[in-house]
Amino acid sequence: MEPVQLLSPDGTFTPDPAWPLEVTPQLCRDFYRRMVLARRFDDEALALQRQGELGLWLQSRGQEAAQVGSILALRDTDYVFPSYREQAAALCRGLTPAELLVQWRGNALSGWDPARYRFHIYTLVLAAQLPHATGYAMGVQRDGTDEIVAVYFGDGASSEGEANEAFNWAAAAGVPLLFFCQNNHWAISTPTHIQMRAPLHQRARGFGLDAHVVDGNDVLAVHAVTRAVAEQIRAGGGPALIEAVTYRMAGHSTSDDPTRYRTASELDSWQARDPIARLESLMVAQGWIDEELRAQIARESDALAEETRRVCREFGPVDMTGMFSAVLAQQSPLLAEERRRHEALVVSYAD
Amino acid sequence: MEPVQLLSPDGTFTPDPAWPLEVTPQLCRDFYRRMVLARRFDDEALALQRQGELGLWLQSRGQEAAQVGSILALRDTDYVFPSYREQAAALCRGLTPAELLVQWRGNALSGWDPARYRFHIYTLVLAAQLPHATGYAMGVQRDGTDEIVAVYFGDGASSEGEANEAFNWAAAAGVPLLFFCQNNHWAISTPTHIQMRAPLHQRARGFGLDAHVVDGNDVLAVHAVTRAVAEQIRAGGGPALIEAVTYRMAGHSTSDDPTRYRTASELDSWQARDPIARLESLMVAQGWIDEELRAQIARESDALAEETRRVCREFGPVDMTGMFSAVLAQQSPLLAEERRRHEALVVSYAD
Amino acid sequence: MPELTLSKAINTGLRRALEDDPKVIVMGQDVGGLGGVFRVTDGLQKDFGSDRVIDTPLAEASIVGTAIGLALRGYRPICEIQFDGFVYPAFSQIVSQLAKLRARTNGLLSVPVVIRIPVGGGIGAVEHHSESNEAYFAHTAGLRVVCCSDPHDAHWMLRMAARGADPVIFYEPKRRYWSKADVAESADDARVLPLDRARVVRPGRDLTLLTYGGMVATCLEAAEIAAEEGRDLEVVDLRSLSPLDLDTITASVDRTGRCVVVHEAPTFAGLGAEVGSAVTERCFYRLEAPVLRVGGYNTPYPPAKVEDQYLPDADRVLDAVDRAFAW
Amino acid sequence: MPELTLSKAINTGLRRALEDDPKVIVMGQDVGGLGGVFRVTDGLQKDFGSDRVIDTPLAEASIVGTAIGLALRGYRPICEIQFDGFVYPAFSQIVSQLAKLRARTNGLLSVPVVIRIPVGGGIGAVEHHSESNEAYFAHTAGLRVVCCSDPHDAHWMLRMAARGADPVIFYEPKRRYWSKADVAESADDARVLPLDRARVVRPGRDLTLLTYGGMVATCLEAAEIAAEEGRDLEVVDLRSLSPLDLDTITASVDRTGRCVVVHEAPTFAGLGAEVGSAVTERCFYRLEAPVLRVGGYNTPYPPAKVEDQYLPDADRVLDAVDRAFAW
Ligand SMILES: Cc1ncc(C[n+]2csc(CCOP(=O)(O)OP(=O)(O)O)c2C)c(N)n1
Ligand SMILES: Cc1ncc(C[n+]2csc(CCOP(=O)(O)OP(=O)(O)O)c2C)c(N)n1
Ligand SMILES: [Mg+2]
Ligand SMILES: [Mg+2]
Repeated sequence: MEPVQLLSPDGTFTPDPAWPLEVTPQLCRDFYRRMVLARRFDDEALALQRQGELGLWLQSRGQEAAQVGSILALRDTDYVFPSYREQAAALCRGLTPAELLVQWRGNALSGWDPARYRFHIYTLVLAAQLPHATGYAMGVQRDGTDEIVAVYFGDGASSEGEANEAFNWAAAAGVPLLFFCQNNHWAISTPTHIQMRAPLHQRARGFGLDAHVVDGNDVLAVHAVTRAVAEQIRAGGGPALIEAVTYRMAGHSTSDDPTRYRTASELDSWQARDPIARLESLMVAQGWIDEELRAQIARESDALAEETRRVCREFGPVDMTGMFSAVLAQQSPLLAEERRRHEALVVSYAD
Repeated sequence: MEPVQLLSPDGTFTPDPAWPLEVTPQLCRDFYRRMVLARRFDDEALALQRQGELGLWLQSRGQEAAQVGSILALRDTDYVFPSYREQAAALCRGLTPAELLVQWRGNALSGWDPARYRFHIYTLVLAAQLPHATGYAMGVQRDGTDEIVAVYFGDGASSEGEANEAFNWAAAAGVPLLFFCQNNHWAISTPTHIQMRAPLHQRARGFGLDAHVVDGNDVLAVHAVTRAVAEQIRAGGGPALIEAVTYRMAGHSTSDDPTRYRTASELDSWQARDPIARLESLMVAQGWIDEELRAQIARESDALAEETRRVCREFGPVDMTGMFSAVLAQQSPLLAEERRRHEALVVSYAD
Repeated sequence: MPELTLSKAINTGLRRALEDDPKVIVMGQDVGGLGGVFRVTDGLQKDFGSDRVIDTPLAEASIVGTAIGLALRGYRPICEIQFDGFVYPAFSQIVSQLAKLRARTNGLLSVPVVIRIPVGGGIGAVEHHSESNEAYFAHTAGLRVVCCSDPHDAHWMLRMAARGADPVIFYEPKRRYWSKADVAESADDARVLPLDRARVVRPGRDLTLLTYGGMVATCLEAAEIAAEEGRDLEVVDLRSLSPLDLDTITASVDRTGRCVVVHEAPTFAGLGAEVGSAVTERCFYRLEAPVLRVGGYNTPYPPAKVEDQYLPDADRVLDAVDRAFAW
Repeated sequence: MPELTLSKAINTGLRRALEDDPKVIVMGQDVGGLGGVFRVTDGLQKDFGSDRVIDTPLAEASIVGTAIGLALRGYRPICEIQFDGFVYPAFSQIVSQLAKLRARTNGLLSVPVVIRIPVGGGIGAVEHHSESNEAYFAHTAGLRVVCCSDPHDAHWMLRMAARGADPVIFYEPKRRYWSKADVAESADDARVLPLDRARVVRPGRDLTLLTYGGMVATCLEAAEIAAEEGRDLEVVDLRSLSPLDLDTITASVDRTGRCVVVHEAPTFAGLGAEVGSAVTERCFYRLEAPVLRVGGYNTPYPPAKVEDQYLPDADRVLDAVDRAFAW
């Protein structure tokens, strides 16, 4: 099965009657702007990590189309479980740079109030969020609303038992859940052929999920497919999986050295399929982008970059105190005692 | 996909060119004899449990064709990982009644030396043996022999993460492994439609396994399919899965009360598809069974039953002492101390 | 309430929880039509429907994982793990997700999931069906770990667990499922204690037996025997294994000066080790002997015919009591 | 051998194990081309091939599960779990299968699987990457649980683990991966101790600090500071967490009369609880103060910027030492 593609790497648009999409200048501008902003944010965060301001950063470079195209196909009220690399999606939901950085700064274990954005905190234990999403969708099912739930994960995570339990459970229970896999070809240094023999969308169909594969660097295709699949789930069609074939253009994280395991030519070939450049080609060809738009997006990017640097510098000091009272709803005597002792120690150091 | 069937419930044989099998009187007599013996053993064990001689018993009634047909399609040198209900298969490998009962008597945690029979001990944690089998097959692969590995499990166990990890891992690693699922329609009180939406053989293909579904109450079909699939694995064709559609004619275990969750008519309909009666119909029609054979098998059954009762009565007393030295290769000081204390207590009670 | 078995007392507790709060969900393997392998959920699916009493697929990680998801959606799942030895596939969900979500979000999220686990041996079961694994969860910050020992407590502890804001590992000593006792009618009854409180079940002056679950009855039996020999043992049912109610515990040991901890689990790095260390820290000058531990031996759980030798019984408890007095 | 970092010492140990025994297999996520996220397996796949140094799929339960299968086939797998917090999906395979197979078969089967786990905090990592979970495995009968603290020990302990008949949980304190020291050339070197032996790393008269892994250096630092104040602390590196070498431990405490246990893990039901209880049982009349415990606080591991407050440091150790002397 070939990935659904509406926009070729050189920017030619070919409609597909199976996946209708009204491609307006406005739609493209919106996607373009969001992808450019996401990349700028990503670059800025990378720079901050290199300057020692963040402990770690996991880039989404290359995966902007997969994230932006998919999350904009959901309603704002649809609850989303991200993995840990979904900055581009998160920005679309309105999360702030501060919220996205604080965890990687090392100041907190998570960054935002999920209820506010209907965007769950990041889950770093691979695949653990898939059963959560399944359970959440069981709740939606019981509530009888027309919300759906979406969960993001990677090709590597799909090898975990919990991922496959979730595929199976969601299918058996018929919950309104969209599994969205960004197959970026790598799990740290491990290529997908070590993870699996058959492609994930094939496996998903085996579980009885409706499954599709899409060119993950083609924001129009991602959007068209996700929109159609999401509406089908919303209409009671049962859970589905979308595999977006994309590429992690950066290292796994700022601790990684991808030159140890992948070739420059592989990276080059994917640079040529850059999701942002591809959409831009279409927009240029169609005359949907001009200097004014570019300048406006550049200004927005600069502002976002500046905000990102500023909030990062402004993070205050943190201490243990909050932890003691966040373990249980009611602090235990042991924790109260530890807290007292901790505070006494802090005071004694100050002396 | 319809299950492969060579022998209809009324005993009519219809060859299938895709699954060639030379159906000789000898072959049928062998299958018949083994299935009858297995059922007699099962009945006897059940009776022993009812008499309080065994703590628990899990019957294989109804699943004799699936087990006998499959294990006889393997070579004796092929290593087998059973689940916990594979008495019929075990007897084919030469395990003794004593070995099969001792664990359920409560005298030991496992019953036999796996190396001797190339039949692993029972695994009671559902699906845990699937990764073991996968790893064992990785070893075979590295040793470069022409052995294959087979692993038995149930429909319920297929929902566990570890089962699915094993399907995926085995497929990706291309190991010589046969997954053999006895889909007996129930996991205790849970019917398969609660476990899964799509049938297991479809799921298996999704993982890139070669997969087949067979009428598990048709010993000829089970044998033909398993033999062909096993030889294909042996020839380097990669791992495969066979789903044998069968029925657990008894309760889950002697602790279970199946009337709480399934209808008498369901049981009746499966009684009509009894694997032993079905083969017998063919043999009767073909004139492959006569009074002499019946009498001989009856004598063998009686002897097996008698041995079963006898060995069960002969199990000696057991004590803790063995446990202390079996925990680690070299007994720790703590265990040595506990053992001393235990022995002193036993002595003090004797006083 | 009339006399109820422990199993029925929990069943009734679940029923009340389902009635009291429409968000309560009971889920697990075979909890529906079958009513669970110990019949603890008997009749609930019939009365509350299969949307609220859910027969799940056979996947423990996802039982806990989907329960977390349901809790995030505002539900209050009470999961059953069929046997103690089958909770391990869910270990990652329990220790990395369930236990931590509150702390990870600085208190923003609560995931009030209750995990019921029939625990321990003494019923002649096959392997993996008699495990005592409370120490793993007690060592995990963010969980409440409780263990009931009689019908009354079982009923009320369950109802409290089902209303609290924290995840609870709720242990049910399976060998006591069929023991009967009176269960208080109302939450106002003086016998209804908070979930995190230990309870003196037998007052005594000479030595404190600290125990829980299936061993409470064993310790009471030992205390009766000791009484005949003129030793007055106090028996404390810990009830809450994490957090521990050290006030009640140390009050007792400060009075008696001697202490033996009794549980079914292997002693090495077991809960008794924590109790021993904590009591010693707090009652150092009062102790006439070290806190002694009586537990299952440090081996895997043995075959059924051997479990009577493996599990602590009154004799083993009294042997430790003797040693404590002889110190 | 020249001075090696802890990471390189283990790397060399793995290399020797692979050379010495053709049945040894190294397996785990990213252990091949990448050489592991901490480079501990650097270069091994290049030299021993991908049949013996295996990049596995991302599935911890199956890493351990297939290793068990390989061991049943006669291989000796040494698995790497990428970070401490990711061992939990393999928990069932470890505690119900790996730990028990010998006992379940009455000694017939051995499954000599080594599971290497980079452990603990102090490297500024994100959540789940700094866990100290040794108590779970120490409480599990049938496993050897060891923790190295310096390059020499790391090298030789690994080689012994790779030759033994038992499953071994092999902890590597990740914050010490880059610390350097001399590694003995041969197994005959007097510094090469059996796997189950504790080691006095600093003799002292006044109080015993019992510790392991990343905290050994911390305790040595505390001992240096205490020495300036005229207190002579003995530091014992436990090395083997299960079984414990109580002979070495009690010999020390019997001499000093005071004892503090230090580890990174939360104290509640942690390994320090076992050590405290066991030491108290054996040295009751010698103890001038209760065994005190210093550990991580009983919360989930905090964010990186807070870990210095969470983890025991020399000050926290010395605070406990002061309390022990003031008792
Ligand atoms: C259970 C678990 N095992 C191991 C890890 C370590 N780890 C973090 S990311 C990663 C690779 C994940 O690859 P993939 O799922 O493809 O996502 P990607 O990073 O490519 O977005 C690994 C092995 C983890 N976080 N969780
Ligand atoms: C991990 C685990 N969870 C739960 C159980 C309890 N249990 C034992 S058998 C069984 C049903 C198994 O059904 P299936 O796999 O279809 O095999 P069958 O008994 O039908 O042969 C259950 C739930 C178990 N043994 N292991
Ligand atoms: Mg990936
Ligand atoms: Mg079944």
